[in-house]
Amino acid sequence: MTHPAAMQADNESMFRILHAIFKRDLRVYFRTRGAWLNPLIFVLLVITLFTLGIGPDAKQLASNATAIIWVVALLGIMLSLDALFRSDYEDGTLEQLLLSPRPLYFAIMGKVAAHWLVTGLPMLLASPLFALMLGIPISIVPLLALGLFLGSGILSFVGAIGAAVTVSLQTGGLLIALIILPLYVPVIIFGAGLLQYALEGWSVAAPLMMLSGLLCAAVVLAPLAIGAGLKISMDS
Amino acid sequence: MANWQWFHRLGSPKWLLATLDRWLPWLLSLGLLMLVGALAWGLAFVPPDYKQGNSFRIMYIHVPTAVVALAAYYAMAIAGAVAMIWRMKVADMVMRAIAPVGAALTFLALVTGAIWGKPTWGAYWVWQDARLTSMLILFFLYLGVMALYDAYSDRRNGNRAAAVVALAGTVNIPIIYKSVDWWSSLHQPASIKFTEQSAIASEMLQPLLLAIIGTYFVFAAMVILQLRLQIVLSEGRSNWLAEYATNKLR
Amino acid sequence: MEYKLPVSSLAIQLELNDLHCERGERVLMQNVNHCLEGGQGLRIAGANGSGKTTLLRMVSGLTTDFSGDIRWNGRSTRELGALFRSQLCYLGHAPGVKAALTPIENLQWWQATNGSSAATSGGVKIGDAQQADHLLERALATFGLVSYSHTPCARLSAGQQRRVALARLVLSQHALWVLDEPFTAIDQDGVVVLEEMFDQHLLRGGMIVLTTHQPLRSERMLTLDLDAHRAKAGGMNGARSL
Amino acid sequence: MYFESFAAFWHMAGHGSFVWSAYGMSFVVLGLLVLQPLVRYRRELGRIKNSAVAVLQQNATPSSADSAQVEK
Repeated sequence: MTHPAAMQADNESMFRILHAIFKRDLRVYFRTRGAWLNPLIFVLLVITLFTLGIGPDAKQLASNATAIIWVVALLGIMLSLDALFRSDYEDGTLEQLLLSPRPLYFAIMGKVAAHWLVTGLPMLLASPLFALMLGIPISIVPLLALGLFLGSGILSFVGAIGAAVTVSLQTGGLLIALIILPLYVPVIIFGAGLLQYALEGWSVAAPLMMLSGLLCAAVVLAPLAIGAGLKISMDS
Repeated sequence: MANWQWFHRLGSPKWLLATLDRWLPWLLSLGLLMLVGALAWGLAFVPPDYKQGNSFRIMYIHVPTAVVALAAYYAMAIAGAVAMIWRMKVADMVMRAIAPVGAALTFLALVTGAIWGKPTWGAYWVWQDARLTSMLILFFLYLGVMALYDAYSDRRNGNRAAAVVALAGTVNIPIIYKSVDWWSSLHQPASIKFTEQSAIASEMLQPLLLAIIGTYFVFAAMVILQLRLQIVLSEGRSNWLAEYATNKLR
Repeated sequence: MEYKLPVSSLAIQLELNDLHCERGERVLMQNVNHCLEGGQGLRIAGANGSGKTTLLRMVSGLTTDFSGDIRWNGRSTRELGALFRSQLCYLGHAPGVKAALTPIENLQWWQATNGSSAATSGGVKIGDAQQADHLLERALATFGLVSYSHTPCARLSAGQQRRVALARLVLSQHALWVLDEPFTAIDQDGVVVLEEMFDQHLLRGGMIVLTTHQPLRSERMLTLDLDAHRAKAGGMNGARSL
Repeated sequence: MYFESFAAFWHMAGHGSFVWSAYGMSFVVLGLLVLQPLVRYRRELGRIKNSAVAVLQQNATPSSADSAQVEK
């Protein structure tokens, strides 16, 4: 068991499973277009609805833009999370994952990282469009994009905890929201704060560092909770 | 190695139920005595605050409920961790017993805070107060955990799933509190708080401390009440419980 | 089977000790005891709802809500954890096949996540790309999937998807196969292939635990009837005494 | 006692309605927290007792030896 060769294999197997799951999920996402396109369409749609509700006044739109962008992005990612483990649960691949001799922690990391990539990256790319729709000055767009990318990572990793504990339940979607939205409070505060600081012309170091710190913590800690949640969901 | 027997005995619901029955009346009466005493002291004997007048007396119920509600969430998460690490059935039940009590205390802290806000700020709800806002989020955290309990048809798995969420919430709570603090200072540099540290005179503080301790005792008694119910619900078919029930309801 | 090594040079043993499992208000099974040696198969029999699937999930470690213990070579499977799982190949009700991926991709990711690593395959490098490819081809050929190997599984029939799942057994170096209704949706030819594989696996000293309604020809298959381990009907907990 | 009269205590210089509603609310909620689990607990115990008695009677009918043991 503690044979040197076995130890070496353990180190390899962490990355082997992370890589295998990451690659597999990216493949699946790219073959099912909805996975990465639907959250983006959702965000654009809801931003449009907000504008219709607030009115065409550019000033008023801009003053609400930070909140709108972040709440909408958060909802879009949260809704996409319901499917994160559900298809694996239904087709039996989740069972295989839990029965793998290689560390579940890294499998989950690969899985959520793939989800982050396919939801966070389109948001990053579409951020100029968001800025255009809501009257945010173009000079702020790089910060908006960076903030959305970091933030969507936190949202994916933390939200996956909710997806993991509800995957075996019929009433998944709304329940995930009840469990996860309170945990999203820091993300929306620092994410919207980042934009607000940038708009005021203040140094954005503080909110940017907080977002990065939260992302690191989420990437390291969330897979533990997700793994525990998945094992419970499987145990029936 | 001193004496781990009590820890292992905790795993036995039968022993626990008997012990809880013994402790309950003492905890409940002691807690109520302290709480009623402290509240009477605070209501009738302490002079009014020079700025807020008599409305500050709401503090004696608001602050203890807020303090214990937060502590209760941590207690719930610790019980959840114990349940997960040592696979202890009783810890699951403790966790589930704390949730409704903690949620109710959070609700009370919110309501009394809102009532206190009216004479102090002229509005029932002011978002600038970071602590009330955090309290609201804590309330949502409790509701999320309880919603998860209810969603699972299997008691044991529901408890375990809720433990995971409670632990995640515990890690998050300090971050939430700090971020809400940061947020309120961003929007309102001159923060308004119910109680400035220096403004509390010691004669106002003494009944408050007593009220907090009393609330902890009452909280413990309420958790025991819920815990007894949880034990009876989940051990429904065991022989010792049937014996216990026949003795109890003679 | 030139790519298959002996499952284990050591004798393997699976013990079920005093298993007792309740679901809700109902005792699903009690006093389940059995000991299985390498080269033996165990077929779990019983009426619908007698807990066959639950028992398989208990053995695999997916279900933990039961009392009693399951031992692998004398050590509890719970304690062994990953060491036990590295010996285990499980096939459940759901095939564990991603519909968006082709059979070959499905087998590849499974080999990467659940397949044996270099350390557990007795020094032979399965990671060796050429040999791995060879093994994959063999797996696909065994179950007649070669012409579909680049078609997404979503376009395959239920039986073909089951065949993709079963093709893992060819890749598997695991000593213990736990199979829940492996013959479901499999045609007559498939049944023959599968039974042949079972025989080979048992001959090499492997172990199989399965549920099926299919009559099995191997004389190495023992039977555990769960109907005999059900709680007596009526009363709470069978017999209650104060 | 800080207040001069009971009426002054009740009135609290105009803040009475806030203070008393906060306290009233609190005691209602705390009271419910004590009563609700207590009532449910008694009810569950009663249910368990009844079903245990039913099983005893079922077991007691076939032979008198069993019932003698049960009474002890």
